[in-house]
Parts: sequence; structure tokens; C-alpha cells
Amino acid sequence: MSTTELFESAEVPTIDTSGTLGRSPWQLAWARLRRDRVALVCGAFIVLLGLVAAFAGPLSKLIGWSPTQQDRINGLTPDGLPAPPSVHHLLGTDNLGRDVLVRVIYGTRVSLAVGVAAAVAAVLIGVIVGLIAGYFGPAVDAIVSRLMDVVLSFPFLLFAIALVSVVGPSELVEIGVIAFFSWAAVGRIVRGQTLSIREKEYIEAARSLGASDRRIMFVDVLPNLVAPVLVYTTLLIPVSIVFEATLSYLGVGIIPPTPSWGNMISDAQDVYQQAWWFLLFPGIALIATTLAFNLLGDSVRDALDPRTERLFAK
Amino acid sequence: MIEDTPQPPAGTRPADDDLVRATGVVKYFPIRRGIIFKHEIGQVRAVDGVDLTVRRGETLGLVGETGCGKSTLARCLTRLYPLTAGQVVFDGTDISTLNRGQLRPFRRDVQMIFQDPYGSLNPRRRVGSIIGDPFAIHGVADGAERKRKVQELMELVGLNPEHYNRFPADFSGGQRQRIGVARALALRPKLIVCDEPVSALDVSIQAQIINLLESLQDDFGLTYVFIAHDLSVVEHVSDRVGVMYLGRLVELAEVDELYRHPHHPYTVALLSAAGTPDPNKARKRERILLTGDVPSPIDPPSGCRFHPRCPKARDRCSVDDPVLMPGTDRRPGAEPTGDGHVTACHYPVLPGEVLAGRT
Amino acid sequence: MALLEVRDLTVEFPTTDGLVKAVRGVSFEVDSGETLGIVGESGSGKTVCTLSLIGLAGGGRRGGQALFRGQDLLTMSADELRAVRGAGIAAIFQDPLSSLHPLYRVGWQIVEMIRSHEDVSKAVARKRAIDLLGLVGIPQPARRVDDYPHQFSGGMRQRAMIAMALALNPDLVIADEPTTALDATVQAQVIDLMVRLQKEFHSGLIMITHDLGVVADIADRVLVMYAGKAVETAELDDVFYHPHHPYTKGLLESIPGASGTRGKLRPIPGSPPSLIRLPSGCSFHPRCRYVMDRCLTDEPPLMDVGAAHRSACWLPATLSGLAEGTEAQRMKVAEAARSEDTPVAEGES
Amino acid sequence: MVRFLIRRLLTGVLVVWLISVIVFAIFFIAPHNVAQLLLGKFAAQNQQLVQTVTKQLGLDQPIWVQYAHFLNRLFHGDLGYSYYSHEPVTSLIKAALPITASLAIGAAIIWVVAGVLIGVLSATRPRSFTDRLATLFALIGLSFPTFVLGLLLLYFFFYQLHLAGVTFFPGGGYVPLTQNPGQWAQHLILPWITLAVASMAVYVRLTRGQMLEVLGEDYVRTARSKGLRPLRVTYRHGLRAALVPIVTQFGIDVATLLGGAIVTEQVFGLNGLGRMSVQAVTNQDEPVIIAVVLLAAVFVVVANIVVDLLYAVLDPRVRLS
Amino acid sequence: MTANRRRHPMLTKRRTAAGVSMVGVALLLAAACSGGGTKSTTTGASGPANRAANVNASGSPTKGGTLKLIGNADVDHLDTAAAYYTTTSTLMRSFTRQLFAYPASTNTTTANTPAADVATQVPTKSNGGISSDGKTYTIHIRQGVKWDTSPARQVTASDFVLGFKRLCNPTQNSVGAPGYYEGVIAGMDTYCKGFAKVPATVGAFKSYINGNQISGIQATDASTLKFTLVKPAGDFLNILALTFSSAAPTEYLNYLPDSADFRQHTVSDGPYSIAKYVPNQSYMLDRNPAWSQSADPIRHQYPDHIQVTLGPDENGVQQQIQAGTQDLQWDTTVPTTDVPKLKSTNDARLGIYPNFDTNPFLTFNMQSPNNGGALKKVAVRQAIAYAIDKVALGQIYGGPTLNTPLNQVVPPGNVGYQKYSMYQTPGNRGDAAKCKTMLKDAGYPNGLTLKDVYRTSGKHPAVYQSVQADLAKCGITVKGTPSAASDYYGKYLSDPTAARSGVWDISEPGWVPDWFGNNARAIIEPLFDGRNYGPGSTNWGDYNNAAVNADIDKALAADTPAAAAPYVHSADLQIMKDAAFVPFQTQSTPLFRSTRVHNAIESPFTAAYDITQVWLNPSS
Repeated sequence: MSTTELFESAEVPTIDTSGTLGRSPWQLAWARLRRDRVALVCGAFIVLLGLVAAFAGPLSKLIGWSPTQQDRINGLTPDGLPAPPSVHHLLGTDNLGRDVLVRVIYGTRVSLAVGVAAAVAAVLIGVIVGLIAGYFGPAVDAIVSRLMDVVLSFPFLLFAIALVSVVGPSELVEIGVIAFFSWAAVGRIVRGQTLSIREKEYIEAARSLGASDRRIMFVDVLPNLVAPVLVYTTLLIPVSIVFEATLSYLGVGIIPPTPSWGNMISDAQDVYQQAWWFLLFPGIALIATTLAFNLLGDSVRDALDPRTERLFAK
Repeated sequence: MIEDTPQPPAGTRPADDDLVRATGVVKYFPIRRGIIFKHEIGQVRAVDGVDLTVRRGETLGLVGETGCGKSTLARCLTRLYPLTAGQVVFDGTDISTLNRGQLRPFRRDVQMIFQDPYGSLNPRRRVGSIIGDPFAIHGVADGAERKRKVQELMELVGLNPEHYNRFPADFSGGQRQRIGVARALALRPKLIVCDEPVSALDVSIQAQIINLLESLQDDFGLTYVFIAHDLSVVEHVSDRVGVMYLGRLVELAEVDELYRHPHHPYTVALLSAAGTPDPNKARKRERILLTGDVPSPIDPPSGCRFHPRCPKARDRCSVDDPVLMPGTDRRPGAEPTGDGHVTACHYPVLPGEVLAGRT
Repeated sequence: MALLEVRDLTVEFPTTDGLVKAVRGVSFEVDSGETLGIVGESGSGKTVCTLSLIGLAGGGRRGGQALFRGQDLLTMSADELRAVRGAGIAAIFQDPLSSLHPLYRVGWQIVEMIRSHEDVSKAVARKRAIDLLGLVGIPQPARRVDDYPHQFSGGMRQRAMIAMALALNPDLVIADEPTTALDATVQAQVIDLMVRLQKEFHSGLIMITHDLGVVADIADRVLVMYAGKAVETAELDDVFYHPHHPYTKGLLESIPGASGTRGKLRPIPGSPPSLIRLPSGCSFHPRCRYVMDRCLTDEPPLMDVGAAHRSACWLPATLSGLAEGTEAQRMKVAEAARSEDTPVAEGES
Repeated sequence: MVRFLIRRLLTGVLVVWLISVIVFAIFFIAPHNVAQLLLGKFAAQNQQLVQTVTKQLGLDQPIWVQYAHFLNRLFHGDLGYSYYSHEPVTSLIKAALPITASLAIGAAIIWVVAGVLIGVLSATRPRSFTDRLATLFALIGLSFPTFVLGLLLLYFFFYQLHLAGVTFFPGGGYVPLTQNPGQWAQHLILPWITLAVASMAVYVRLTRGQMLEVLGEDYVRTARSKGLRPLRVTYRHGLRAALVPIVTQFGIDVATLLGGAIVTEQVFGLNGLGRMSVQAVTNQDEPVIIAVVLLAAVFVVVANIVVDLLYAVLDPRVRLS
Repeated sequence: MTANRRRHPMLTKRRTAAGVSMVGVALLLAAACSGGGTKSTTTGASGPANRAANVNASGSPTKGGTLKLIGNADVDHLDTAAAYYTTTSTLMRSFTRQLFAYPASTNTTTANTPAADVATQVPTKSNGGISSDGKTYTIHIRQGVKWDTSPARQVTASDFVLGFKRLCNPTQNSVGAPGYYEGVIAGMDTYCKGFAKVPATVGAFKSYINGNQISGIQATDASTLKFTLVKPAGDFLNILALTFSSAAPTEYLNYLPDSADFRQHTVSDGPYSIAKYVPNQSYMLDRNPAWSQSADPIRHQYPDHIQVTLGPDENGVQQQIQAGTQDLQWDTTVPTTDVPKLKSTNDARLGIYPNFDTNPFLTFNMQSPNNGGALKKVAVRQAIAYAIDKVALGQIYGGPTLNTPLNQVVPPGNVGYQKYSMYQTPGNRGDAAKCKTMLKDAGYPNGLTLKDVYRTSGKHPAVYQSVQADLAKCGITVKGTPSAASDYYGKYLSDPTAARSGVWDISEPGWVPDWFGNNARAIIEPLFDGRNYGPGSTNWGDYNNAAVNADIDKALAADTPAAAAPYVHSADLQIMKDAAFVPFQTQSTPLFRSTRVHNAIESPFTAAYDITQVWLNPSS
């Protein structure tokens, strides 16, 4: 029981569903989401981000700069300092005289790609491992849980740097590193959920009907994991984006000249006193995006389970 | 084993009239501790040696308090649990040693209806797919045929077939229980084990489901094992009733016989404790208040398990474990009664006897 | 003046799915030494209408009046209400395991109750706690007082809850389904204890339950609730032997064994309505066998149908009781009141 | 209890051992020549020296032999010598640990106190303005990359304030607690805040969620029905019960930090374990890397055990079963 | 990673100035000072590289106070037998002494000329210190130079002999040393070869050192040292001015070289001694009571203590000094982005000093099989040389204030430097059109695809991106291969296998010669002598030209720098003609000090302030 505001357990009124009959839990959640202004704003923002990422090319053509083009006439002072926002560069330039606006736009692409890909990869691994740990009894659980303990016991940032320094940085490595250190957390959640779902009567019902383990796992258990996993994914995406920024700060991020918000912010830290715009705009993009994903995650959670408060996933 | 010679209400019945024969059913749950290497530190003796026969076409009621093992027994009969010891013969086949694959045909013949109308239906699946599960799992019907069959079932249990695509959340508790009934009915099983099917429902809805179950039994010649803690419900639906206490069957009889002439002190106490929706009866009723609570099934009392709470307990009861015996006469060579009323008690309650502890 | 007089109580909860009208104008009163049974199915508002009085129903908008010892509970300040809670009105809840704090010793919890209202030393409060535990029949109370709730059995926990409720000798005890979670034999023990203690303490008791058997055992008067409204209220026997409201009658007929026959039960068709979108008129009309035109449009108020017997139904006052004859008369009245073209209310779908 | 502890310790050792194998494997499978790196351009002039050094460091041995040596030394409490500074790794860690511990523990106290208080506040008034503000605050904290926050804090609270004549915040550095507790705290305030903000956000949300769940429990309603003061209900009954998962998270988080608050140490120039390990990675100073990784893992493992023990303290149901 | 913010992120960490007292070199140095294009003289009066501008020598020297240095990382070694970083030299200045040392001076020539330190005078042929064949050096030890042992003890000739003997100990803590001595001092080679076989224990080292002598280094008495060289070396005094050449007390034989134990027991003969050292954290230096001003013509002992705090990066360091909480930079410089503002406000605490190196530059992997071996073609390399925008590269390093475009191999301040420009582009901004044409003529009308391996730290990624942008305009696609700084040379540039398999085509390393002046040995030879190519070689691109090799031999054999200069220049021309690399710029070092620091004199040798000259404002 987590509802505090409404009713004590025995008295939760039957909600009339005559207006919503026949709609799937997803449709219901969607209906609730549409009523949530915060979710709408965040959703719209994320869609916008997606569009910006998708149309980065045309947009940059419109603006007139490519993301790697170094404007050595108006883009830098003779001393090599970035140029402030002006008619040439609406949001100013970076340390190599490149247009910050265009780079922020292109950065959307990388940050989103890394964030989403890493989150999705982590979730996929986590779900599979967690499902196996939770479903197949104590012996398998013990082994798999130990494995997750090992991963969670790693000083992950240090290990990430070490790993990247050994294998060399690339987008793929970065996604892999983030996923590698995130899946165990997902795995734990899924394992916990699976353990509790396994005790549900409908699983027993399926067993009594003679359903196979595989059928039970995929037909009965998995659909019930979608909601928590979906929520966790929306929360993992911003974490991955910030993680990418941190890796860039530590010098093991995306390979230049490809812009990501992370490596822009990281580059900007040397000149933020002279060129606030260089830190501010990618910073705003990063914070707004993580905020949007986080708030949307909360809203999705609320929508999927209106009786659950906005809990933070552990 | 139960001496089973008596006459059922509708004439004699042949020997193969027993759908289920359970002999010496034992189910212990190990209590494990440990991080890597689990080791057993004890056992929950959920069911500890039960003999039981379910006759074709009857409703066998099982009553008892929390932790008496009635639900575990039900899951042993349906082989949802492997037995620790004992044997269950279903329709002539010993199912107690079959593996999962071998059990599959058996799964078609035995179905369960569960207690929790919320927990027993997967909230993420459509009703049509839930009811169609038995067809899908056993590969009986596909596509349009499955849909037609499911809709027939829905109609049968009083659900609107058009609601095929709805989700469990769209239904009230009573309607959900109908979904559970429809699912259980899909493969036309021989036996349905109902585990507290109406306990979670409000009285008015409870009556709907009981009526439904009864009419389905008539229409399809079903056999029910009906588990409940509500004595009046069991009285209403059952042909015979078994009373369980701490993993044991302590009394079994035809329903009217049991309710009118309970032999076991526990049954007597249980019946007297049950509420009655009749103020006059309530005022007149004399209650037997048992002392204490049900002991832990991890470490059950020696001898008769009821003896620490029994108003009639004597020294022998803490030593000698009583077995089910017909009648109330415990003298050697006593004539066995023929009504199938058996009791596991050294000192059964005689008609008219007043038990101590009444208020 | 009664100990507690509730007048036209309404409780509403705004939710994301709409406004839940949990209690819609319920009135009742309880006197010292009297037991009021409130009966109803899940969601009928029986718990909300009592617990909201002492602010335990989790917020919600409350309307009406609730005079306790002459003071309106609904307009009290938070501090005044807190002083009433525990000392004036105590509560016992359904699930004794979850209602006791799992991390504190049973004795500690009783001591806390005493010391939050009375300025007594810990030792004195502890002594009282031990006495109370003994009073409710906990064996070896001096030892068990330091046990944690999980070390108690279900029955003992509920006894401990009762001991805590009685610690400050309250004028009124609200018992919210106190026996539902207990086994039959333990249930009997607890009811027995409550009856005994009520006599001893001479407090008022509100017994909320869905179990008519419990009501028959314990109540002096009964309030039947349906969809947030009181549909019938009467002395105990009148409710059981001369019910007027079709819902009350339906409830009684739904209970196996009550009708005495081994034939088919007579359930009430359909399901309770949503508290967000209530049916027009009498909210029971979609499930009522005797539904009349008027029921679809006009909401019946509680009307006198006998001595201290009130029912919210348009059927004539004389049509009380369970006998077949009364049934036939009711059908006739209803038949007559229906116009030809009005469709019969939808039954179970 | 003792048996439980022993078993937990054994699994802990297993976890740490696995980690040591993985780390060892990663660094020794990767192709690079430590001796060459150490000798720099002189390696070219003196290949003999390269061989001598390689032999000295035992790098000419097969991996498993090196690993066996490593384990053998480990059992004698010897973590080896840094390739780079030639200091025993143990003394490097001894110097760095107090800094990281000061940083981690101070920050942890800040975030847990602030996070829990804000979380409770927002849980007692769900959906109120306070609640939304707390949520927003928490989310912004969560979205802020640590290094940006640290940089900005330094810039405004140290640099700009110093220029304005307010010299309260030092610009980094570390004064041992034993030397001057006042300065110790003063030097660590900004790093503490930097480190605390992100975690505080997590705790606000964790506490809020837990509290909402607990405040809906029957026993909290019981506490209210007893006529207790709201603060007592919230803290004594509510928070007390909500504490268990918070403590779990807290234990793990502090342990993780003890392995090195890399970014914060980097930004504030604190030579704790984090910075030490980053430098070690840059220099491929394997003995140091392995030691720090193992130490960090040990912290997590120990924290797990402590948390389990804390369960028993916090929850009588665990203690007595 | 902050380690990248070291001032000299190059392979070579140590250099010595080639301040041989020669007019020719002095002129070259003067030319270097005008690198910024501003008119300047050796004494310097104005301009960004005005060495005297920042001294703050007003007032009379005051004793007392604690000089606070702050910086990023610890030294490489504390043992003079191994110490190699410039930062280490800064520290060593305070507690070690050599026979000769560079005096602190605002006059560049003086500052780059070794002066007598423990030696009583600078040996010359005229004063008999150097034999007429230039192969024997006789040096006398100054009296009153003492170790801070208890009791204090005179530094003797045999302490110096021990210093040299310790150089070739076979531990990893002996880097750097042998290379400069083996080929020059008689018997050193044999001595080191023998030492290499000694097991690494204190006892074995002690007995080898005590039982074996270097034939070319003899303590003829307690205060006289005699060096015998294999062949004449014009730069021998520079070699003796390296910290490697410090005296070592016999106590050092009780420890393995530069072990942790050693580091806690350093013995000082300088004005300060290390009172407390916490590795990676801090140093505290106290006055050395055994030191006397009268026996040290180079150093002073003004502050009571010198404190070094390690941790923050260059931005943090800058903020701290600007805020006045710290005094001097330890191993960082003013962030280039801060310089314009400080300069525009004429901040007196800012000082900008020229370097005499070439850093970074573009090197070609001439073995690369990629693009059909295109980089083997001179025309292709020349085309690329035209494409580079040196001004843009300069902007990365702070623009014209801090660096000047460079167009030849030998940078100003080194022997053989002559300003010329073979691939001049308008304003040094690169000429993409010319590059394109040349590339087309060379048979690559569709351009090339080149792999550029670059370090992920510091400004290296920016440099790589700048080159990438320049070459893109010329139709050359540059693909980056990021490398950790620690892997850069070992895994890529110095590994012939990597070069042959085409792992990289171009790269942007840097080079700081170990000393200036007569340094054919320190620039041309290591970078371009094709005969040295092999694993670990610094001739990264495998450039091999017989003419250049011959010039190198001649320059090395030259008796005097003046004699070497024409050969070096000839090699320079040939190398540029072959476009074996593309020079970018020479840089200047911006330094900062707190207001209370007086007498801040930059040492070109360490490119940092000399901490043994500073005194602190008494009112601070």
C-alpha cells in the first residue's frame, strides 16, 4: 500500500470504468499522461529534441555553419578566445571558433544516441539477467546475484576510465561502458519484481494449466515488468547522458570533432570565465534534457500506476 | 484409509466412482537459510499425512483455520506441489510421481479456481487471452476458433462476450471471479479445485458466484473440491465436508451429519464460533471459547495436535496420535457405523454432550 | 444528548479520475454503553464515515456536523482533535499485524499512548500497560509487554490493540472490522472480549463490519450503508427480521444458511456503483428488484418506516420483513409503479 | 549471527577476488610496455635497461605467475610499489584515504541529513508547492554534472568572494583534521556541497517515496489515532520505519565514494584516492590501480555487511528470527 | 586529466640551456626574444617577453615568511640520479648543488650560461681548467659547502664521484642519466655495463660502487676532481650543470635509488632541506642551517619555509594565486585563456617568458602503407605543409602574445637557428588552394584519408581538430585515433611495427631539447638521424637522408658551437626541403606570482621562477 492521501486499504472505492472500458493499461496510462501538463511539456520537449537530432543536418545548413567548421574570421579573437553571441554566431562560438548553436544541435544527436542506446542496452541485459535470477529459483539466483554484486562493487567511474584507456575511446565503447555499469541495477530491480510476480496467483494459475517455464516467463511475467522497466529506462537515459558528460570531462568521452554536450561542457570548463556562452548553452541543453526525462519518468510512473507515488527507483 | 462402504444419497456407487484417492499425503516445506550454500534449518509440516477420497460428481468441502494446510492439500491433489510422501491417484492414474511433461494430460482434467480475483488474473493481459490460455497451452484451438470458444465460455459464466478484449481491471471482483471460472472450465475438466473462491468477495457477489458454480456443476457433471474458512458457505455447497487442523484431517462426514452431529471437539468449537446472521440465535447460542492460538506447524504438538487447546484432552491425547475412525465408540470391537462419518479423536463428543469453556 | 451525533456528514476525495463521493449525507448517533453496527460492502463508505470524524480517513473534503460530547469534531483545531483522539475516541483496526508498529515493543506503544495524553512517569505508564495487557487476556503480561508485535499471534495482537484503545478509558471506541482478519475461533474470543470490556468500561462502540454475523452478535442498533449513503437504520432485530430496504433484504438473502434452504441463493444482481459516477435517483436502483420509475429520478431520503426504524426507499413503509408474502406485495407495488415503456433496469452484464 | 557474519565475509572475499581477477586480466591483457613507459625516451638508447627493469618488475613472467605473486604479496599485507613514484602503495593509500574519507563522510552527512529532511517535508505534503519545489531541486541536482557544479562553486564562492574581500572559502587543498579541525571543515565545505548535491537528490526522492509508502501504513494511522503529535507521528513512527532502505542505500553510497570521489577530487585538487587512481590510470601504474579498485570493492563489500548488521539493529523482526 | 596540464606535455621533460659563453649563441638568443615581432634587446625593456618586467625587486631583500607554491602533481623523482622534470629542477635548486649552475638573471645570456657553483671557478683552456686537447677538465671544490648532516660535513670531490657512480644503477629509477654521460666521459660506459648486472639490493649496489671506479672521473684529493672525456665536448659544462651531476652524500648508499625510504631521507647541501614530504600531497622545506651564503654564489635563503601544495589544475592554481592565498605556480602556467585579460589590465603579477623549443609540430609516418604510400612522396608532404594554418594553431595556445609561427627545424635559442621560410603562406594562415593543386599534381586529385593519432589530454585534441580542419579544405580527410598520453609514444609513435602497419599517418608531438645552444645532440640527431630508427626511436617518421646524417656527424664532432652551426643549418634546410615535418610555432610561458613575492626571476632552464631568489613582502 502506498496511497496515503486517498483511502485505507479496505475502502478503496471501485472506480467506474464505464468511460474507459476495454482500454489496455497502456491506453489508460496514455490517457492519464495526456492530462498531466508536466508530462506533456516534457514529452513535447523530448519529441522536439528527437526532431532536432533527426534534422540536425538541414538545421545547420539553415544556420549556415557545419558543426566542425572553424570560423577563423569572426569566430575567435586573435588571442584564441571564443566569440560571444552575435549575428554571425547566435549562441557564440567555442574554443576553435565553431558555432555553438550548431554544435549543440548536433550534440543532441550524440547525447541522445548515447543516452538512449546505453539505457536500452543496460535495460535489455538487466531484464534478461534479472528475469533469469528471479525466475529460476534460489540456486541460479544466488549465482546471478553474486555476479550483479561484483558489477555493483566496482568503482565504476575509475573502472570506466581504466577500460577506455586500455581499449581506446569511441561511441560504442562509451555506450558499452555505461551499459555495463548500469545493467546490474536494472537486473536487481527486475529480479525483485520477478520474485514478487512469481508468487502471484496468476503464475500459479498458469502452472496449473500446464504452461511451460518459457511461456510463463514471456507471456505472464514479462508484460508485468514493462511498466517498471519503462520507467527505469526513462530515468536511466538522463543518467547516461550525464555519465557521458563526465567521461568527456575525464578525457575518455566522444572522439572529437564530433560534438556531444558532454565534451562541449568539458571543453568549456577551460574558458568558462571568458566565454560563459560556451558552458551555458550545452549546459542548459543537458540539464533541460535530463530534467525532461526525469519528470517524464515520474509522470509515466504515475500514469502506469496511479496509486503509486513518484518513487525514486533505487 | 477411510472405510467407504456407506450408501450415498443417490443409491449405490461403483468402486471406480472415486475420482481422486489420496493416501498418506505429506507436504513439508523446508526452511532454508544461507547465502551461498543454503541449508535446511527446519520444516513447515503443512500437510502431514492425509487420506482423502473425492467422489465423482460430488462437492467435497474442506474447512479449517489459517495454516491448517487446506490450500496446501489442494495443491498436492492437483500436483502443483510435489509430494513429500504419499500417493495421489487421479482417475486411476498415480500422479504423485509424474514429471512435468507427464503431467500435461492431467492438467487438462484438473483445474483450479483461486481466491484472489485480483491476483489470479494477469493485469497486463486481455480477458480473451486469459480465458484462452488453456487452449493455447494445450494447443486445442487456434485463432477464430479459440475466440469463438472463449466467447462461448464467457457467455456461459455470465460475462458479455463482447468484452473479449477488455482487461481484468475493467471488471469488478465478482466478474473477475467469473473469468477465473471460465478459464477453469475451458477444457471441460473432471475436477475443479476451488481454493477459497468467494472469500474475497462481498456477500451479495459471493452468492452470485456460488450459484454459478452450482449450476455449472449440474450442467457439466463437475467434481469440486471446495476450500473455505466460512462454514456457512461450505455447508451450502458441499456434499461432504472435511475439517482440517494443523496439517491433519480431523473429521469427515456428509454435510448435514457433520454440522448437526460434530464429533471432534475442534469441529464443535469451530461451529460454535461461527457467526450467525440471526440475532435470536446469536443470543441463544453458547460458544466454546478455545484457549490460545493454533500452534506453529513447524513444531506441532505431540500426540493429538489439538490437545493443548482441547477442553476434553486427557493424558493419552498428548502421546497417542489418533487416526480417523468411524463413529464415536472407541471401545475395541465397536460396531463401525455406516454413514462415513470419521473422526480422529480418542474422546469424540457424544450427542448432547456439553463441552467445557462455554460462555 | 447522545455521546456522538453525526448530522449529514459528507466526505469527498478529489482524485485524478474524478471526485469520489465516499460519504453522502450520513447521520447517526451513538450513546455511552451502546453499540452501533455499521454494515456495508466494500466501498460503501462505512469506514470513511467514521474514521474521517477523527481525521484518519486521509484528508478529503468533509461537510456536515459531528458533535462529540457537544463539540463539533469537524471544526475542531488540529490540537483539539488530537486531544480527542485516543483519550476521547479510540480506534481499533482490521489488521492487527499492520496496525501495530513493527519496530517498537508492544508495551512501548501502549506507554506512548498513555504518556502522550497524561503526565505520568514511564514506570507508572508501564505498570498500566501491563495491567491492560492482563485485562485483555494476554498471558504473562509482565513478560510479554516487552515483546515485539511479530512475536504475538494474530489474536494476541488484536487483544493488544484493544488494550491500547482502552488505555485512556475512551468514551467511544471505533472498531473497524476488528475481526475480519482473524480465524473463526479467535474471532469469537475477540468479540467476546469486546462485549465484556464494553460493559465494564461503559463506552460507546461503533462496530464497522461487512459480516452480518458479527453484527448480530454485538450490535444494539444497525446502520446499513450503500454507495456512501445510509439506506436503513434500525434496532438490531428490526434490521434482521423486518428489513425494509431492498438492499438490506438482499444482503440477508445472500448469506448461505440464513435463508435456511439448501437451494439456490438469492444474490443481488450486478455490482456496486462507482462513487465517481453514481446512478441517478436511488443509487441502488440498477440492482433493485423492485425498481420503480421514481427510483430512477428521485433520491429517497431516510424515512420513518417503523419505531426507530428508518429506510431510504420509496416502497411503502409497511413493506418490511423477509416473508414471502411481503415479497409478493413489494413486487406488486413496484409493478404498479412502473410505467409501461420504462425499460427494466440493467441487470448483470 | 557469527555464522552469518562468516558466510557474508566469505562471499565478500569471493567478490573481491573476482574483481581482482578481472582488473588484473584487463591490465595485463592490454598490450603495453610498462618498462618502456617508465624509461621514456631512454628506452631507445638502452634496450638492456628495458629488459632489466621488465625483469625487476616481474613483467616478463606469465600473467598467472604475476597474479600468484600479487596474491602472495597481498596476503602479507603488501600491495606492492607504485611503478611511478616508487612509494609503497600502502603508504600512498594511507596518505590519500583520510582525504577521501573526510570528503565522503562529510558530504554523506550533508546529503543524508538534508536529503532526508527535504524528503520527509515533501512526503508530508505531497503535491504541494513545497513538494514540487523539492522535487525540482532534487532533479536539477541530479541533472547537474558534478564537475560543472564544482567549477561554478569554486568560481563564485572562492574566487569572486575572495576578490570581494570575503575569504571564508579556500580554493581547495586539504588540512588534516588532526591539524586543525576548523580549517579542515572550511577547506572541505565546497567539495562537500559539490559531492552532496547529486546524492542529496537521490535521497530526497528515495526518502519521499519511502515516507509516502510508510505514511500510508496502518501503523501510522494507529499512531495518529492515538492522538500523537504530528511531528512524533512523522519522525518517530514514519521515518523510523522508512529508514531501513535509506540506510541500505546510504551504506553502499558512502562505500562507493570511499573508493574515490573522482570528479570532486579532481575539481578541487584534493589528492584523495580518486585523483590518485586517475593518475595511476594515466600512468598505467598497475599496482596502484589494482590496489584502489580492490580497496573500493572491499569498502562496498564491508558496507554491505555493515548494512546487513544494521538491519538487525533497526528491525527487531530480523534480529529475532 | 590534470596530469595533462603539465607545462611540458612532451616526451622530453628536461632541458638545459646551452649558455656556452659564445657571442654567436647570445645573438641567437637575442633573436629569440624578438619572436613576438616586437623589437627587443637581450636586456629587454618592453614587449610581452620582457624578462625583467615582472621581477618586483623593489625594496631590500627581507628574510622570513613562508613561500607557498601550488600546483598539480608531484615530481618524477627526488633522487638526483633520476630526476628529469623541469618542476623537479625547480625544487632541486633549493636542496642540491652541482659543480656549475645557471645563475638567476634577467639577462637571458647570463641566465643561460653555467656559472661556478660548488666549483671554485669556470674552467677554461686559458685558466688551465680544460686541457688543450679539450679532453681533461680539472675542477676545484669550494670550501664551506656543507651537507646538513649532523654534524654538518664539507662536500668533497668524492661526493661528486659518488653522484656520477649512482647514475647508472640498474633500477627503473635511473632513467635519463646514462645517455648523457656514457658517450662523453671515459670509462662511464664500462662502469654502467658492469653495474647493469648487479642485483637490485642496497648491499650489492654499495659493494659495486665502492669496489669499482669510473676511469674518467677521479677525485685527486678531497677538493679536486678530474674528468677525462672520450672526445672533446663543447657542451660538457652544460652536462655538468644538469641536476644529474649533483654531489651525493655517502648516506645515499643506504637506500635503493629513489626508493620511498630514500625520499624520506634526502640530504641537502643547498639553502633549504626537505623537512616534510607527503607523496602526492605536499612538501615543507626549512632553512638548511649548514648552508652559508658565503659559500653559495647562486642561491639565497630568504623565506623561512617553502611550502608546496599539490592538487589543483592550472585554473585552480591561477585562482588561488590571483586571490592571494598562494604565491607561485609549481608546475602549471597561467591558463592561456586568462592571459588576454591580465595583459589588458597590465596586471603586474603576470610575466611572459619565451621558450626555445618547437612545440607542437606535425610529423609524418613515412612508412605508412596507407593511400598507396602517399606520405613517402615529398610533394604530398609539401602540399600538407602549405595547408597548415599556423595562426589558428597559435590561437589554441593563446595567440600572438604567447607564440610565434615557426617555419624551420631549429627554433630560436639553439645552435644553427636561422630564420627562413620554405613554405610560406599568406600571413602563415595556410594555403588550401596551393595544397590542393600540389596534391593533384602529385597524383591525388581526390585527396587522401589520413589517420591522425592524438593525445586525449590538454590542448592536443584542439590541435588535432585544427589540423583536421586545415587539411579538410585541401581535400584530405583526417580520421582521429585517440590515445592516452601514456600510450602515445610507446604504443604508436615509437613503435616501428605500428608505423609500418599504418596505424597512423600523421601526428602532432612536441619536442623540447634537453638543452639549448650547441644541441645538435638534442634536436637534429634524435629527431632526424635515420640510422637511429628502431623500437623506441624518436625519429618517429623514419626520416633518413644521408646528407642530413652526414651533417649531424659533423655537427656533433665540432669542437665549438660556432663550428657546429653551419652543419646544423644545412641539415635544417635539407629536412625542410624534404618536408619531413611541419613546424608550427615557438611558445612563451606565462607565469604568475602573488603581490607579496619579490625578486621573481624566471629561469629559462626550468621555465619557472627561481625559488631560491624570492623574498616576501615583510608586511604580508
